Amino acid sequence: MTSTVSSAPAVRRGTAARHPYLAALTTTRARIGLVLVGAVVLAGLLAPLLSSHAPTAQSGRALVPPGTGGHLLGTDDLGRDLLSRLLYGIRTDLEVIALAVPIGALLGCAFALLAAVHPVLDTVVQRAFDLVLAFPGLILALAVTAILGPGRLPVIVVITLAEIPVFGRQLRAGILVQRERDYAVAARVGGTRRARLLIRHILPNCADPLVVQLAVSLTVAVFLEGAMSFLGVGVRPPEPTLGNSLSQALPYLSQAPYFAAGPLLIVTLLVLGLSLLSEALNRETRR
Amino acid sequence: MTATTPASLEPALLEVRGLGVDFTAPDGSPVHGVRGVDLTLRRGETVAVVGESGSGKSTTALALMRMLPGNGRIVSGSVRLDRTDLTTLGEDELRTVRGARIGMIFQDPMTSLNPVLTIGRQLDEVLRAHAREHDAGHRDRRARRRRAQELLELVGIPDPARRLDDHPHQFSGGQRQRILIAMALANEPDVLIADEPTTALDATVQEQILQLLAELNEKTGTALLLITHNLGVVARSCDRVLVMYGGTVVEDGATADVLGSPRHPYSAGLLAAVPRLSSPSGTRLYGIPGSPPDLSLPVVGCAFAARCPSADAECGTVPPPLVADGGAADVRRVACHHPGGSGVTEVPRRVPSEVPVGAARTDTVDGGAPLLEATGLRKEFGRRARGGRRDPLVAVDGVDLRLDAGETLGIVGESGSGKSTLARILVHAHPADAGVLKLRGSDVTRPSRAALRALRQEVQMVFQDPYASLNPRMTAGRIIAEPLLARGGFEDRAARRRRVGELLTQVGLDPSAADRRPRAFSGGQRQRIGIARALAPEPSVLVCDEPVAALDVSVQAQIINLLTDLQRELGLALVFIAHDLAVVRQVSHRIAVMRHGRFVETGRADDLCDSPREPYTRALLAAAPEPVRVPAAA
Amino acid sequence: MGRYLLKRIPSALVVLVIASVVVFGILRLVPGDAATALAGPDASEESVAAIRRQLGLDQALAVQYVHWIGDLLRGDLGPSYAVGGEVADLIGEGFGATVELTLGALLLTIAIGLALGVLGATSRRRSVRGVVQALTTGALAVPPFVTGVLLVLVLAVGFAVLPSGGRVGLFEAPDLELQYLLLPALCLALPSAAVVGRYLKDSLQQAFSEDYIRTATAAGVSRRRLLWRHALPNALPPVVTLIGMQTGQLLGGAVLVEAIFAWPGLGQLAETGLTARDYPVVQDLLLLLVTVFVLVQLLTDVVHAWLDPRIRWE
Amino acid sequence: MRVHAPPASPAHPQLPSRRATLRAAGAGALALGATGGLTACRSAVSVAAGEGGARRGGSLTVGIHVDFTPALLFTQSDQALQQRLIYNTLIRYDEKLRPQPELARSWQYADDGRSITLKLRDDVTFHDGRAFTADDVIFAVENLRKPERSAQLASTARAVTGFQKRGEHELVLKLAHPVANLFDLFEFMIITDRHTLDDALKGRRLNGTGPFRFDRWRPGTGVRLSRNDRYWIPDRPYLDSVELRVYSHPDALLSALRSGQAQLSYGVSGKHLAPLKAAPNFRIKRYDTGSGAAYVGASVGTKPSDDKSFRQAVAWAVDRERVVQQALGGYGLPSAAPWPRSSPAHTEADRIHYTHDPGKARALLKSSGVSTRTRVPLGHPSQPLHTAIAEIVQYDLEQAGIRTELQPHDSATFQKKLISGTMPALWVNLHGFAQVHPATLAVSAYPFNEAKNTSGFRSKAYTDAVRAAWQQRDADGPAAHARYQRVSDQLLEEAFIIDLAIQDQVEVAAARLRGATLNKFSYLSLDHAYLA
Repeated sequence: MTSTVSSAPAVRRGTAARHPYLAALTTTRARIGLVLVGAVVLAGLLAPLLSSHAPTAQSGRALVPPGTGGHLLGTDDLGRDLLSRLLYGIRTDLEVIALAVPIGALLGCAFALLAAVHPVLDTVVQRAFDLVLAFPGLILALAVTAILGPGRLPVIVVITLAEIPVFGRQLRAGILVQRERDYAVAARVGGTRRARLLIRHILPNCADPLVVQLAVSLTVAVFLEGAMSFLGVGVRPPEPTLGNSLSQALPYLSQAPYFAAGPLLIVTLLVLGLSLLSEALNRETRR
Repeated sequence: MTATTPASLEPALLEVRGLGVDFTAPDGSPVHGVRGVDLTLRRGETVAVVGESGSGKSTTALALMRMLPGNGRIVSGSVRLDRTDLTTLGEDELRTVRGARIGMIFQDPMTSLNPVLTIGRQLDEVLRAHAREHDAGHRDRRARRRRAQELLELVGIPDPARRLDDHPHQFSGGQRQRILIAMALANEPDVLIADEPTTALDATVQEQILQLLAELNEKTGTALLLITHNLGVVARSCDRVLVMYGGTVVEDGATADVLGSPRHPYSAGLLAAVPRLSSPSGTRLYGIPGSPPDLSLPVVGCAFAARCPSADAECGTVPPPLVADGGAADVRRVACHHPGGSGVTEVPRRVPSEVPVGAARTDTVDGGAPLLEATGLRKEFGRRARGGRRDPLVAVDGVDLRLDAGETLGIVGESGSGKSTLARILVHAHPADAGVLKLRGSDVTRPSRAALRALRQEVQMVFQDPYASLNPRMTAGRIIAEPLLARGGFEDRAARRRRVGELLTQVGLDPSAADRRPRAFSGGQRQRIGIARALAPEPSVLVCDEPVAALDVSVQAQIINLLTDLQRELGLALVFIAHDLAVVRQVSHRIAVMRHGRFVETGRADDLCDSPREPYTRALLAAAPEPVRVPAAA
Repeated sequence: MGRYLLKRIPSALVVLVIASVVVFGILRLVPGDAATALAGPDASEESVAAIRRQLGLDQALAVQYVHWIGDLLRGDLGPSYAVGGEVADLIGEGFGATVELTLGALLLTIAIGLALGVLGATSRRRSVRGVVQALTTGALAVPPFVTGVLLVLVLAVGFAVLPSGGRVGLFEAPDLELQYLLLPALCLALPSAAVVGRYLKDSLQQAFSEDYIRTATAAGVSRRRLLWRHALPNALPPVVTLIGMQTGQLLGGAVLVEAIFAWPGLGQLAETGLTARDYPVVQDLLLLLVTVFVLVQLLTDVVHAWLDPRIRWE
Repeated sequence: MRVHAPPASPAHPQLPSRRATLRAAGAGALALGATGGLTACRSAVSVAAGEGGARRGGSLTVGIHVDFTPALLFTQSDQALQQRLIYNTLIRYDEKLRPQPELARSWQYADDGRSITLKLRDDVTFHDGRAFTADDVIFAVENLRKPERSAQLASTARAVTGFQKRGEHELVLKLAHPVANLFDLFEFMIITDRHTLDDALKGRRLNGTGPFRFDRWRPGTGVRLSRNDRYWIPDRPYLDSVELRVYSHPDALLSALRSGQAQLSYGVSGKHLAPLKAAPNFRIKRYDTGSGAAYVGASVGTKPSDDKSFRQAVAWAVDRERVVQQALGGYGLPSAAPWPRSSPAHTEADRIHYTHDPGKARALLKSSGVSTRTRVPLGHPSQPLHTAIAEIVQYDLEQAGIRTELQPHDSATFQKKLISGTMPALWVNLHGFAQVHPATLAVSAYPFNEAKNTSGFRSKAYTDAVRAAWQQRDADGPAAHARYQRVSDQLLEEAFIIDLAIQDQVEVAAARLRGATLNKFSYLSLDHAYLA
């Protein structure tokens, strides 16, 4: 072998070798996003430490402005401490969303993988996705809540249902493209079995848009929770959520604007942070 | 070869001096794409810029038009067109130059036309863009349409009046390149820059396009700057040639001189690396060792020093200037401390003795049952034509082939001939619709799961595109280990790792490469990984689908040599598929010429090339451009 | 084109048939039925039973389903249980309003999305791109029900330039109707517009990096024409698909916006119908919405094919 | 048509000029930017505000939070404003529940209480021109007796056993027994055209004798009515047209009022009233008849609410004042008894029979020995008001040592549980029918029904008390009051329905609207209403 190149492969310097997600997370955009999301998540996690009142304790002094009587953000119309409700609300939202969106994503991906197995299954799965997409989300939310009764479960079910076709379709499209790629054919020719090919070879290559979608879906979930609370079918009272805090505050918007300010700010920051993250990921993975 | 006119007599139309282009890498560091390039183009002249990928030739072309991508900028030098410095023009003035004074055509005709606009619209857009500068009324839509029609006629599109209303996808690749040429010529520019205009095209079409360019050059007097990596194309059509390497011009002179007696070791090596159609089967190719320089690193000394056989200490520290080398000052320049001293012209052209068919393996079945045998293979793809009628595309249409152990069968064909589909049928990536495929005499056309697994051990494949065929998310080691896992017997991690290391060494890579992902490797290195993967199950048949088509000439030789070496060492039977007859001849024992899904001619490699029977084979042979007419001119 | 459509119709029909079963099933799963809802809080069980008999709810589910589908196929939507009146009238009334709202929102989505996308992708000024970015993110970050309430507070209550809610009917007073429509449509459109804008921006940037743009630039085509005549036609087809999907979102989101702006559309009807367990109303309405969604998808495909000549031929 | 109308809405003529300018500027900018070419057209804002002024004429928009539901035409539903606009009733109660003539000119209750003779007006015609006769009354009563009409006063209507016509305009109703709340029926029962009943139930054509003709019902939008020129009260009504317009979301209703789009509403919740209180161009009027009462119900068949002490502990534990202030926005009356101040059964002693006394509640719990280990389910409808009350109740009970778990249900599900008697141990809801004759509550409001109620409570003492109050003709004498007291005593002692607060009926009206009144069943009367 005369002309071998055993050394000095043309390794590109510096960042090139890093994983694109890591690279994405070091951009300014993503850092701001991380800080925003991190701060909100932390506030939720540390709710018991940060708040001096129980979120459901009613002091008897309704709608006091911020700073009075040990209520840093004031109280709501039933005399509950707004700061505690806000912090615990974040917690509830996070719990619901952190459960629902990944479940939706996983189920969606599972269906998409199923669809990749056989054309008949593909048709079935596709029609099922169409069906879920065709149902107007909030009407679905009303129906699901009517069936299951108000509480966390219907919120989780609705978010999950809404996310399944979103992820499923995206992954299905990705698989269709990726499995015709040379590397997939190569793996097949190399003897890799179908399941392994799908999961170990193709899936990682379809992951980029899914990761971006995950961030987008989290924001959608925040809204969905809020919208359901607004329509009165959200999480069970007296448990606070960002959505029901907001809709509870809306009648007092002109009378006690501080009531709505907290949840609105948090929702905005959370969504802003997540969109910044998704954009950063999107940019980096498209390179 | 037209003699070059003395420079003093005619003023330069386009004069580039000391052009430097920097790019900003994603991490913010500068990459010097082009450094100190000088180039002169006179009216009516045809000049070639030759180099491999990363040499800076395309960057130079784009910089002339100030069309560098967002992260690139001109950092030094000037580009004068009739004494106007283009590097200082404003965006609007520049627009009056683009298309009107300088036209440009690009490498890939498939993507360079706007897919959603009709050809007529696109020509109209181009004419309209400069309607104001033309006194003749291109302002009138009907006048423009007439002109568009003329242009299509000029570049040889039949029935131009009707075809103006067609969309790009309704044209073949060659036709699209003609249309692009028509667009570039629409406003009668003085200079036409053609950036790899024929690279994406088949040899026969390439021939037509080159002819067209030559004709137009003659007819319209447009100066042509031809950017290419193909020395054959240069030899065929250019007055002068610049050889670029690592962002600089390393040699510059009349085509006949440079190709006839290259003075720079790189030019010489490049020339030597080009497979010659005239070389008989079994000729070993010369490859320049190593890979092109990393432009993001500062270049100290000669960029080629690391790969140069005659480099010394000076080459590693002092950059050689581009200076006149002998003869007339303006005609021939070389940037080398030791011009002409490389010794590559005396490349050992070893002609190994023919490998007797079936003799490479001792375990060949007696009675001459071939290793792989196919009869009447057929493959259709469902396709819906206009109006929804079913119109299946027959990709492979009754192919018979046999392959003996240790033998190399070359398959040559142009794009769309069905050769890649055939390759995929042979490795069972696609099932055949009809026909019989036998391995060692047993029918494997429709294998059971178990049989298929056994088959995967026997028949492996090397893919064309070293970028697409490696999973970007896996390390080289995992990619190579994947068939080992599938095969079984390597459940032990350490054993697997050892075997991967062996395979990497076998294909000429360091075992440490196993931990890196594909994007850390160059094209040639990736192809080596691909070969290692194919070797992992210890196959007896290796199907190589255009294994070198995506590689630079100098690297191409390395890979081909690797394949032939491996074949000899392991006694592999090879199916070598390519569009380049010259390459195929040198590696193959037998050659099959494929067209429209059928084998039109099959025969011993040398016989087929020296005395083709079929007209199509002859056309293919005629279309392959040779870099130098007389190979032994040096 | 006809064949292209024909090919898609069977699968659309399948979706509709399954949808009808699902719709029917979902409603029967909901606890409480039309009779109890209709009888009121102080009704006796005798009243409930009488009403149940009157409505035919004492029949087997399969019978009820067959009756429903049979009537539907004959074009007879029948009377509403609880809301009163004929279902056809109810839905007709609400459908017009919802379609008007959705179309208004769609137009705004397209207009705003186009503006955001084009400016974001092509403006050479950093500040403009920054503003576009901020607007896009902002529109996505504020929940629509808050946007709605704020819009009303500022523009209807504070400055009293636009009505706070309600509707007069497009054909009765088109000039007034537009003023009624503006706020709800805007509120509904903003998030979608941001999504479309962002996607279009990416799509345009992608188009601008394509070879054919390089070809046109090299031919001296001006920036403006590059954008409108070359890049945009290529960037649009995927955006059209997205807008098709967004139309579904708009229809769904209308429920919320209709509540905020007292817009008498299907969302309100659905909510009332569901609360009252008015099966015919909710069933027909959901099926209608599914049909609309399916049709919009078909339409999207057609527009996509029309914009992208390659599809028609392959 | 005004050109470039700066929408200086006539609803706010006294606005300072700076603000007006600002608004005009805002309007201009917005109209230019948003409605484009339509800037020269009418403004929806100023038109909706109406043209005020004269006593006669004008058009009124009433904001309603629940759409007109034709199927519920004969039931007491959440939204009954249109009843007395399109139709008439036989009588009309005054403030003290004394019947006043409407379609019935006069009446004669037989001494034995077994019949009543009605003399009807002979100058009344339906909107389609047909004359009103005794047959229309007979039809109305018979119609209400049908179970599918689900009329709350069906039991009263069923007490009418026969009819005897004396000419076209005199009618004798035979009664099974003396009926104390007979005039509730006459107040409640609208006289509809018997020939167009089906159309009425479908909301297509509502033919009555009332001051306004039915023009059109647009589902989701509301009902449009126009002046009945042949109304039997001469020169009435003043208004040319009335529109009942649906704003189902409370914020939307509030916005409509504040922006002058609607001039009258009875559907604004106490919480939402705060921004209107300060507005000078609105008048807020409270009717002490109440519009319903918030209560905690207890299932006597379920642990731990089977224990009377537990139920009484609940009654002591809840801070009724806080319910009024925080859930009702201050518009209500804390009361342990169901009766509003206007009711003959109302006494101050009953009202404060239970007050907020957690200590007493704890003591009761302790003495009863009821286990408070487990969480007690507390059902409630998922509407915001009910939820807020439930949250307050939950918190207060917890202070008294009763831990509860809220179980929200959407209203249809809740109603099903209510009727079928499958409520959890405790629930929160609102009830009506305390504003009229006290007997009506016990015979017509399901929670209080002596024969069968949600709580599953039955006792002879209660049944006797109720029957005694109902089956007599005296409604307001001292004997009657004593009988009412018996009912109240039973209710307070047994505490299966624990009343918390009477919710005020609140009227929000533009200052220039005069003369709108409600009857006891929340039928709006605009006979004498006008826009100043």
